[in-house]
Amino acid sequence: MKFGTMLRDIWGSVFKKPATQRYPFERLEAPDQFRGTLHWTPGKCNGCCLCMKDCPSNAIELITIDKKNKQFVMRYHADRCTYCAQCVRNCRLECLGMAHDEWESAGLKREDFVVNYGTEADIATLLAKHSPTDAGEPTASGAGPGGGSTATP
Amino acid sequence: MSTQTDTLWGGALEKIKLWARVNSPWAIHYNSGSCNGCDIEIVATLTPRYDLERFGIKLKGSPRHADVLICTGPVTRQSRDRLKRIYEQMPDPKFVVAVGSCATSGGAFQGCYNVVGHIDEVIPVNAYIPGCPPRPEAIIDGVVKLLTSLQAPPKSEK
Amino acid sequence: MRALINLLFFPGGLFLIVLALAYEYADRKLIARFENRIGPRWFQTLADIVKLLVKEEITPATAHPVLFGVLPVVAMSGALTAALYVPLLGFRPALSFPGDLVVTLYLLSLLTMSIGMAGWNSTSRFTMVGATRSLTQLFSYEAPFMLALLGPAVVARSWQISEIVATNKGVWILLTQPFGFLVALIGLMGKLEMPPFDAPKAETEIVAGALTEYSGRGLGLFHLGKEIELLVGLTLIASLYMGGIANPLEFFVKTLVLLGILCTFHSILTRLRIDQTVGLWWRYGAVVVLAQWLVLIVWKGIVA
Amino acid sequence: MSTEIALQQAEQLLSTFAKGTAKPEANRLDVTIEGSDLTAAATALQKAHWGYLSALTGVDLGPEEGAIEALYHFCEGAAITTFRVRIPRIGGALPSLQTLYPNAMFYERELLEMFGVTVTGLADTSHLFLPDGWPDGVYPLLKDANAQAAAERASASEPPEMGRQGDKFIVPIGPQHPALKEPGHFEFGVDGELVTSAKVRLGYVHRGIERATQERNYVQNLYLVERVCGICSHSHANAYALAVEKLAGVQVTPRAQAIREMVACLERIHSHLLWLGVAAHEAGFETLFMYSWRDREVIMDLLERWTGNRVNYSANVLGGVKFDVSPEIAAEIRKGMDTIDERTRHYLHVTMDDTSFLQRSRGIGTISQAEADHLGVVGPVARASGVRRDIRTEAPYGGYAQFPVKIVVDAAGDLAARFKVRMEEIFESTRVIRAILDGLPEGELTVKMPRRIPAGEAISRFEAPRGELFYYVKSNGTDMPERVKIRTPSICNWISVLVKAVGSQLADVPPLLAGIDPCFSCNDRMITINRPGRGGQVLTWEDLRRQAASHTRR
Repeated sequence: MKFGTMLRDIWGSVFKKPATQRYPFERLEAPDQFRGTLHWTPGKCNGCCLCMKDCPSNAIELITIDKKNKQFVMRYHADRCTYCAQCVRNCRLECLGMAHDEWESAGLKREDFVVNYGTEADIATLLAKHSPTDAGEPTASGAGPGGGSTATP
Repeated sequence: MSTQTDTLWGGALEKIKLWARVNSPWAIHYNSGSCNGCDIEIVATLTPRYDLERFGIKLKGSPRHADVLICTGPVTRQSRDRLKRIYEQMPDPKFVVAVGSCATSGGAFQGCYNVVGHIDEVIPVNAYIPGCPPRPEAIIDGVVKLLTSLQAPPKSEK
Repeated sequence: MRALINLLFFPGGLFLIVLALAYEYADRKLIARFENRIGPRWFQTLADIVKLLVKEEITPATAHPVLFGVLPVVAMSGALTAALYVPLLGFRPALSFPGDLVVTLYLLSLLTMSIGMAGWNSTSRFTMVGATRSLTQLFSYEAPFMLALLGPAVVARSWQISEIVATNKGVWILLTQPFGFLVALIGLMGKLEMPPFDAPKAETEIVAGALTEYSGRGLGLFHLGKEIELLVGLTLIASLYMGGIANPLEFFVKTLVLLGILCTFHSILTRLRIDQTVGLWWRYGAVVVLAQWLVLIVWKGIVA
Repeated sequence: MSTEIALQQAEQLLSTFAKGTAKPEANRLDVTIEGSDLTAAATALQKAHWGYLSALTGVDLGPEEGAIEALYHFCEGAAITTFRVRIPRIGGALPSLQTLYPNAMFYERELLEMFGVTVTGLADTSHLFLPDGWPDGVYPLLKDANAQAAAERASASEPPEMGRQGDKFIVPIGPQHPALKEPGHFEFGVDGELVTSAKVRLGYVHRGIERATQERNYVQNLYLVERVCGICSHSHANAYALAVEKLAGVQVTPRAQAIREMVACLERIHSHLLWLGVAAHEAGFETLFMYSWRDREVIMDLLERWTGNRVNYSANVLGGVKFDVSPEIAAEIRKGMDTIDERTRHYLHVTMDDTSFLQRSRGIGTISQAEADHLGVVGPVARASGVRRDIRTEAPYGGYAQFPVKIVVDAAGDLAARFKVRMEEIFESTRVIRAILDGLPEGELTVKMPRRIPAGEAISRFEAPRGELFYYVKSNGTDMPERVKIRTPSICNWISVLVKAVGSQLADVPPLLAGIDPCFSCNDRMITINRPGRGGQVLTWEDLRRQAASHTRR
């Protein structure tokens, strides 16, 4: 008969600091390796679409504005993304990267998760082409200024 | 005069109600077809490292006791009815949080024949937490965002 | 008028509720610290209760609606009434008469009976199993618990709480009747369905037991009733076994120490199956208390 | 028994039935058998105690061939004997092996649902994976089946729940369980507190992954199968990668193999600690749950720092691994292992010595060695019953040849023994991790993989934390597989719960369920969410209600 094998644990804990992290009051950084939101840098991309091809969840759409001048817009569906980083591996031109510090991506609207990456002009062209009421087309899309910006979801 | 006090009382009562609601969100968790990844992270948020009880969140067994329905995974055909039923069994006011990429959009399971789709094709969702799976911190962040949004309008109805 | 004040504010009603919530908070916080986490905020229990009281109440179609609504009130009022007979905070009980100890114990059982009936009335299979378990457990711990609490009464030759306390003034009966004390304390845990005696509401087996179908107000009242019962039980044991309660300070020290012991038991033990609970009480609890009674009576007969 | 001898023996045993034999790999024997000889052939193996039925794969050869091939995989150590049985595509029938191998019941019901093969002698032919109301005559794994359209037609309504069956009271536990096919909805008939019957319904989390793999390319599938189960994500991805690499004839570098093994070991530790917590929670020991999960965070932190995600590590790519071991991370892992060792020793003490805990685990759900062998259970459940079944030692794959593990067995066979086996496997895993860190081979991380995989078929067996994981991959030369068969470990172990639950206390059922660790993070959830609906109740509880009403009237 033996009882209370955890007695020392519990009373010890009373006099120790709790193991609890105080998030969200104190933000702790995710490790550098962490696979967070995907980012795309325009300019280098040659439109090979390998990222799109191997994406297990259709999270990436590479929309060609002008193939010759290497003008593309990448539409990224953060809500579909499985954060596996296969696209990052596939991209030989290193246009893609996953931000290790962007993981607080919760939102109240699903539309907010769709982000357009690209130069401002390209995004504007794209939006002009498609009617803004297009399904899944967020108003927040072109929000970020300049290339490679995120509309933080 | 009396109407004025009435509204004053009513306003105070509303405030108290809202305060209690925001500070005591009891949750129920339903997995409608997830891979388990999000589920273990949800359970992890209850454990000492993250401790959701700091926000008054308790995981309850019965939908009758719960205010927040935490859903994971895409909705499979077999569990669609169950999900709806659980949602209906919850007393008002109730909120739904979809955790994980599959729950918000179908994720990697889009197009599987036995998957109906994401959670908000079946029941209304109040907050989405993408990630595969989201870190426990991200889940806390999502819940806090939901609670904050409840506080934002003075009178929140559903 | 005085009675009304007694009932509504002090020591009944409002005051009692606030104190009960504070004790629940202490309970939850201590458990959280035992588990190495921060635990709830100080107003958590209040928020829980207020939220439950303002939430929608769903009555199952198969349940008797009146019974469904009345049972929580009965449970709650039983606990509230019981509180009038015990020396809360060390003050003289609001009501007192010869034999009030027995009445208090029965009033405390009212809660469990209501829960059992509520479970039966809800007619869901989980509430049904929960109700059966609640009542089975009631029948197993009730007798030993009662016998244990009557131990000090035998010594004092009175059934009146204030009388017992006065007679045994300054004497810590837990030293002379350690088994009775232990049985009473563990009996209180059984009464409150605290782990390891939480088989009637074992979440992993039967969801929330008898109260599975309750939402909102009903659940809130049952919940509150339970917290008050915890308070009353602690006061009762402290005053009978720990040399009475003379002032608020003594009250807090003694009851909180008892609460600490309860929480420790709660944290280091695994849930008992219902058959193990029954076995424990009848095989050990009852026998130990009865043996102690025998010794007491013989000793009393020889000495006095 | 060495692999060659075992295969020779099997060949001998089956010589009378074999219409043709082949040896696709050193450890495999393919025997072509007529459907009518199936029972006799299986009996021959069974009588000689040659292995156990590991999996049953159905392969549709297409409308042109007009045939379905049913592959019965029997495993003995590293040796695999496969019965190839050809049956017509429409109206095909096979005899059931249920009486010989109790587990066959699940496999055969799957064959029935997915391919429309009639299995004669099967006791229960109700839906196991597909939703209730699935249209008749649509079999999702047939190549020309339009499963999507059929699914749209499926009236996904659950059957009314049974409240009472005669005098029995039905307590449901379920309905969901998160892995590919492992969700279970259990119905336990109880008499008072005693369980008198048990029934399982899977399929609440059936998503159709096997079909989906045929519509995605090999790379996408790697991530899809990783999401079969979030707890053994690495096991699934690794097992799949092993099979595909075998098909492509690619040899992964020793360094990549060692890293894979390390991730697998970390996963095993995290899974076992998780299980410890959940099992403790099921038994009602909240403190142990909280503490074991607190210490599990050590592993989760390591995994997140190293791989970039806490659960779906995505460590594998086809042909290697994604990341290397840096000296910093190696030092951290070593430190973490020390903590884990120390804490696990404490938990072993708690689970093995605490009377209050033992009274809920000792002597509960005891499976004898013979019974375990017969039921075909795998993983820690089998090892806790003294069955030496561990793919890592029987058929070392990947890095396990270079960094071997020792098998952990216990003879007791009860719940307590399963605790012991799992705790001791944690020690074994930390030891192996240290050994790998000490002797990490040099080399590249990845090898070039072709996008199109040469035609052929491959089997890979992998010891996941829960037991043997079985992958069968068939390729047709394109960049999409023709057939991927996944047999998860839990499906082998369900049967033990069904058998053991009957006659035990209702309160012992959750720990019993937990005992097999059915991808468990959510088993408590799976119980809690399951509340009878009001609608169903009114119907099924009619007589009970009447009884209750008359009771109060009196």
